[in-house]
Amino acid sequence: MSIENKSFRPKIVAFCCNWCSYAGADLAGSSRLSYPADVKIIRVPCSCRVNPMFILRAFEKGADGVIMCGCHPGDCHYSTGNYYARRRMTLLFSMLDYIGVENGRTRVEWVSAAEGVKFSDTMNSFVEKIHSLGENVRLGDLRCRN
Amino acid sequence: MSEKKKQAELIEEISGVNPLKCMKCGKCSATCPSYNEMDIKPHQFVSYVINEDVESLVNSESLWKCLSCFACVERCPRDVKPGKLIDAARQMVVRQRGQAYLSPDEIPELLDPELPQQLLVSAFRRYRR
Amino acid sequence: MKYSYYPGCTLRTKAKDLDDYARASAKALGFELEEIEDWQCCGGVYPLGTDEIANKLSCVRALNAAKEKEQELVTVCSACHHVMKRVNDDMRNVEDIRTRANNYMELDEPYQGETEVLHFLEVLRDKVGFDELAKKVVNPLKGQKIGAYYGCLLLRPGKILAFDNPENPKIMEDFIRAIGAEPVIYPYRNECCGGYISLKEKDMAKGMCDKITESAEGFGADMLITACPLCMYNLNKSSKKEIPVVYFTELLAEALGVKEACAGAAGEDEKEVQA
Amino acid sequence: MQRIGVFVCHCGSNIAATVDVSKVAEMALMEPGVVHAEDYQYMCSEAGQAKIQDAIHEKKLSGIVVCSCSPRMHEATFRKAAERAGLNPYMVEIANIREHCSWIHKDMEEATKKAVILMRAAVAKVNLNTPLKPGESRVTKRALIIGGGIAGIQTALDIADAGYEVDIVEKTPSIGGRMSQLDKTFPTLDCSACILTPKMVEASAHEKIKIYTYSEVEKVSGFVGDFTVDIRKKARSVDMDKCTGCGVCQEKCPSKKAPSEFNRGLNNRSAIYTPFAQAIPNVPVIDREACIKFKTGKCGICSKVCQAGAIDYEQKDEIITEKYGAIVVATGFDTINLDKYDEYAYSQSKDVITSLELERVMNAAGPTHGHLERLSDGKAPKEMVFIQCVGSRCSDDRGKPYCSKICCMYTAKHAMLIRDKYPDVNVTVFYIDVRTPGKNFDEFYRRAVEQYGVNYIKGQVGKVIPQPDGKLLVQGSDLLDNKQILKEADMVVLATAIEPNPDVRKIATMLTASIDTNNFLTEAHAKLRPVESPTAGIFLSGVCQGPKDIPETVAQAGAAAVKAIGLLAKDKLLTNPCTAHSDELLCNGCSTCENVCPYGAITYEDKEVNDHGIREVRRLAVVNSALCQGCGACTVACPSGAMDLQGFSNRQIIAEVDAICR
Repeated sequence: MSIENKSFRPKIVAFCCNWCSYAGADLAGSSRLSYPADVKIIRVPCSCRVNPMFILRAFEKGADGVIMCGCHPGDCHYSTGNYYARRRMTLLFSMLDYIGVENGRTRVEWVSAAEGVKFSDTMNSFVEKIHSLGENVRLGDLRCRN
Repeated sequence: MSEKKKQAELIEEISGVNPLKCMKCGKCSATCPSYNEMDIKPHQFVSYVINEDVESLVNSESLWKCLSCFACVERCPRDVKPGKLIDAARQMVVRQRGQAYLSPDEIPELLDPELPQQLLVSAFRRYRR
Repeated sequence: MKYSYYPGCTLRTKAKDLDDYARASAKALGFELEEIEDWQCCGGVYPLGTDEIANKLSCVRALNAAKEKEQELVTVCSACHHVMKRVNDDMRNVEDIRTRANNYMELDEPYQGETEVLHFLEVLRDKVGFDELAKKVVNPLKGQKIGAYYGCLLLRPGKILAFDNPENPKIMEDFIRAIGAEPVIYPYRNECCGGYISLKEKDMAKGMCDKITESAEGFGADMLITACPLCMYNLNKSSKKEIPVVYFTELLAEALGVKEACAGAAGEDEKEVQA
Repeated sequence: MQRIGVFVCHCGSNIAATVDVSKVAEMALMEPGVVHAEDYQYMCSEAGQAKIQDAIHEKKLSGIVVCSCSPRMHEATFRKAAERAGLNPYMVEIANIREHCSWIHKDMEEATKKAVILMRAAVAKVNLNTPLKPGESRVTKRALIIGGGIAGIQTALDIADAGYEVDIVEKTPSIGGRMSQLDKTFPTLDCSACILTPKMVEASAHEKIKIYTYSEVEKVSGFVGDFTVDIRKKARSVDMDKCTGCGVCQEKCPSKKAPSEFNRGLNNRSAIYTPFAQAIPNVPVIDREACIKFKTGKCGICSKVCQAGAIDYEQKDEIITEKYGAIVVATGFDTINLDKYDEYAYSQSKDVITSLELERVMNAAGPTHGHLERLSDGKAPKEMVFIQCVGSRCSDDRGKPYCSKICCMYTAKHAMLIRDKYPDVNVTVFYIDVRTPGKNFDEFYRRAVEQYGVNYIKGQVGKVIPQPDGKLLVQGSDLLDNKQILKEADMVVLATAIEPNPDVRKIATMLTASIDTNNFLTEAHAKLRPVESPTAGIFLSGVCQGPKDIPETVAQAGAAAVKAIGLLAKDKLLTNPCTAHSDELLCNGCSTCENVCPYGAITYEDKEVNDHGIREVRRLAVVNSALCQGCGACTVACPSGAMDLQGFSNRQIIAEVDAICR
């Protein structure tokens, strides 16, 4: 699908765990699998390091979407980290939805170090989704806007 | 851009084929049931497009011998689709006014009582605009 | 179960029995084929050029009609099935064609390939089930050695038609087993009969059909079945061999015990047409 | 306030072609704390590193940001460079503007903008970095080899010869792998078993090597130097200690209908079996799926005939847990499934076989006792056709996009051996290209043509057509003659593409080792670290990393051994200092963090604190940094915000978020 509203460039923060998804993103890069430049990756040791506070902060500062990627359930480098992350995010996302940050703006995806294609596909579809939702106005602190 | 290059690009556009994907294995020619009737052989189609010699291609007998049976497309290991390339060349011919391989005048003598409609429609669509 | 049904032009005329037997068998098997209103000819061959839209619209119309009735679309003729399935794939997956076709069509709601296109054989395999079919056979064709002739249109391109393994299909063989006969597997069953080439290059088509019938006979087939009127024409016309070629629906009707009834009806219809 | 230097790498044109590097450097100077910024061709080169070191000295830098490739690639390089210039290595951060930017974007303006933002995030983070000091961890001086083929055996022997303990885990009942199935090897035509069997014996007799056959790796935890691995020893139903390997049980077993894996299913074996005569260990296993005793409860013949009383129907899978310092993956390959290539009639005709099947046919211990004959009717063939590149070099979704590398040579070998042994058999090879880069390889192929009269035809085959009389008609191209040819053949041999063992994906996941889209394990660097996985402590041996012939496999196996030895030779490794720590003044001793820690690294102590003048004894969380692996689970679980992670602190990550959303 082509992106119709070219002028809207969303801000998208992607938290990637060091062991799987960050390596998956590297593989997407070395395989030259493109996805929009709107996605910026922050490396964390594990998906369980992602504090809900970071996600709220991102929306406060004007992010239009936040995606968190980790190792597949059962494959966590630290055994169980992604299970905690999954439960935390389920709660957080439903709360965010309740206060008006639609579920489409937040996503959890499991991407292994071998899944460069999945990483790029995920990012492409996420950006597309954010495009369909448009700019995020809820939670944004107007004082943060340039 | 030269006329020759334009024509080659037109063929690539109509067919949606990237001739550079071909690795010259010859599996298309090994597969083609019309091979012996063709003057330019299926594996050569891509070279004619790459060498921008569309003129030879559109004047070739092969255009009218291809069955669109898709055996070459199915078996091509590089996803090149030589059958689509030859169809694009055929399209370039029949889309020009008066350039058809089948004229209404010659139809009556080709008919017989068993002949299914399907044959006429199919031939019309492949041979005429 | 009701399906939208697209017979196609040859099944209205030269291949009337292919159609009649299909309808009668469907009835006997407990599903209904509802003919789409005002359908138009599919064109016989799929327009390969990426820039061709107008030639695909008759199919889009039929596909959309099925969508509006929320039915799957059933075809019998191999050529119609081929064209219909590929146009539907375009509407599903090729954005440019989808947009432009919808611009022409001006439908209430754009058509995006929602309809499932099923060949009659696929209905037998996936909906009825060959085991079920076998149970409903009243007149098993015991002892007959039948070769399935697939041709190209049902099988290729394999990714889009998704009908069966394009190099080693088995749906027709399973069908032959279900109606009580013995399938004969021969290597030329998925090679081209010559298709539309037989209009002008009769010898070429003949040569191809000779290979097919020779191979089938060599492996012991007494009869060939096909789903395509053009394949049948070519095989009958061009071959020097004596092997009979029949539509698969005829054998189905025979096995289900409804052949006699519709043979009469077919005869009457033909009279009407002639009158 | 930090004094930060920003260094932007061109990476030749890898970055500079899509990112305006000087613009990134220019923009960096506007960031708070940045006192120095420059761009350079190759930051990772010695000259590049010198630039960083010079700047540290001259500009008295306290923090470094390198905008370059992935930190998985060169973070360690730059940290070491900084350390040599007297800066704490953890004051270095990497902005990944290659894998995450220049390689995936085409538009220069867009990519440059993104690179600037990634640089800003790194600068924001480094502003909050603090010097960290790594701890130490011990190295378990034992290696694990996964896979007991020639690659695994060679690696094991080399490591063991250096004096370290090695365990081999092999899935099948015997070590030996693919090489044990081969008849002769190119380009010298020596008998495969004759050169492999001594190695197998050497490995099994080596005092430092322990072999677990019929076993699989079940679970891997830990990290470089200190892996803990669960190995499942599948129930063999035969007591390894009691069995004498006499073979009577196999002779007497009444169930003889199971397809022989070793002979590629071309003949059958008994339910109790050793895969081949020279199997190591020479102890059979009972295939419970095929065994009558296991299926019906009746039979028990093997138990009756076993003089040693070794048969044990009650045996259960056993899981043992072992510790290793290094792990070598040597899982090898298989040929691809030919279901999608039915135009070659592989499933339709018994006389169409793969090259690996031909190896078994040609082998004296194979299903035809080494006689070249058609598998359909046992007749000797007169015309043989070989088809090359079946499933290799395919960009459609049927085959593999890569060249399988070994097929040209083994096809020449087969053609030559057949012409030598059966001079009346005509051999034709359909090829696309003949690829023979290797010592004495092209000479070998030319010998097949010139000396043995093998007929090479340039062109692929379109279809193999079985004929009613049992012959095969091969319809192919002769591109040089510009002809379509129909060739009658008695047998057709397909040079089938090879692919990594299907289990490798599961194993890679357990090891968190990267794997590519073709399921080959990824090396840490394609050129310079070809036998190491990017995951520390994991090494690659043999075809699991890419297609290879035997000499290359053995060479790589040795290289992997050397790398593993290099690790095992160390007594201690520096540990990751990015561990959790608790702020005593914020901790309320609630135990939440203890519950989520997978390593048991958190304990509680009663400790006196001075909270703004109030002195009291409180129950406080204490992190054992030797056990903490730095996942950060506790930091998020902590309700009072006392727990934080060094190197990835809350403030640092928030600073990155802010920089990205700015």
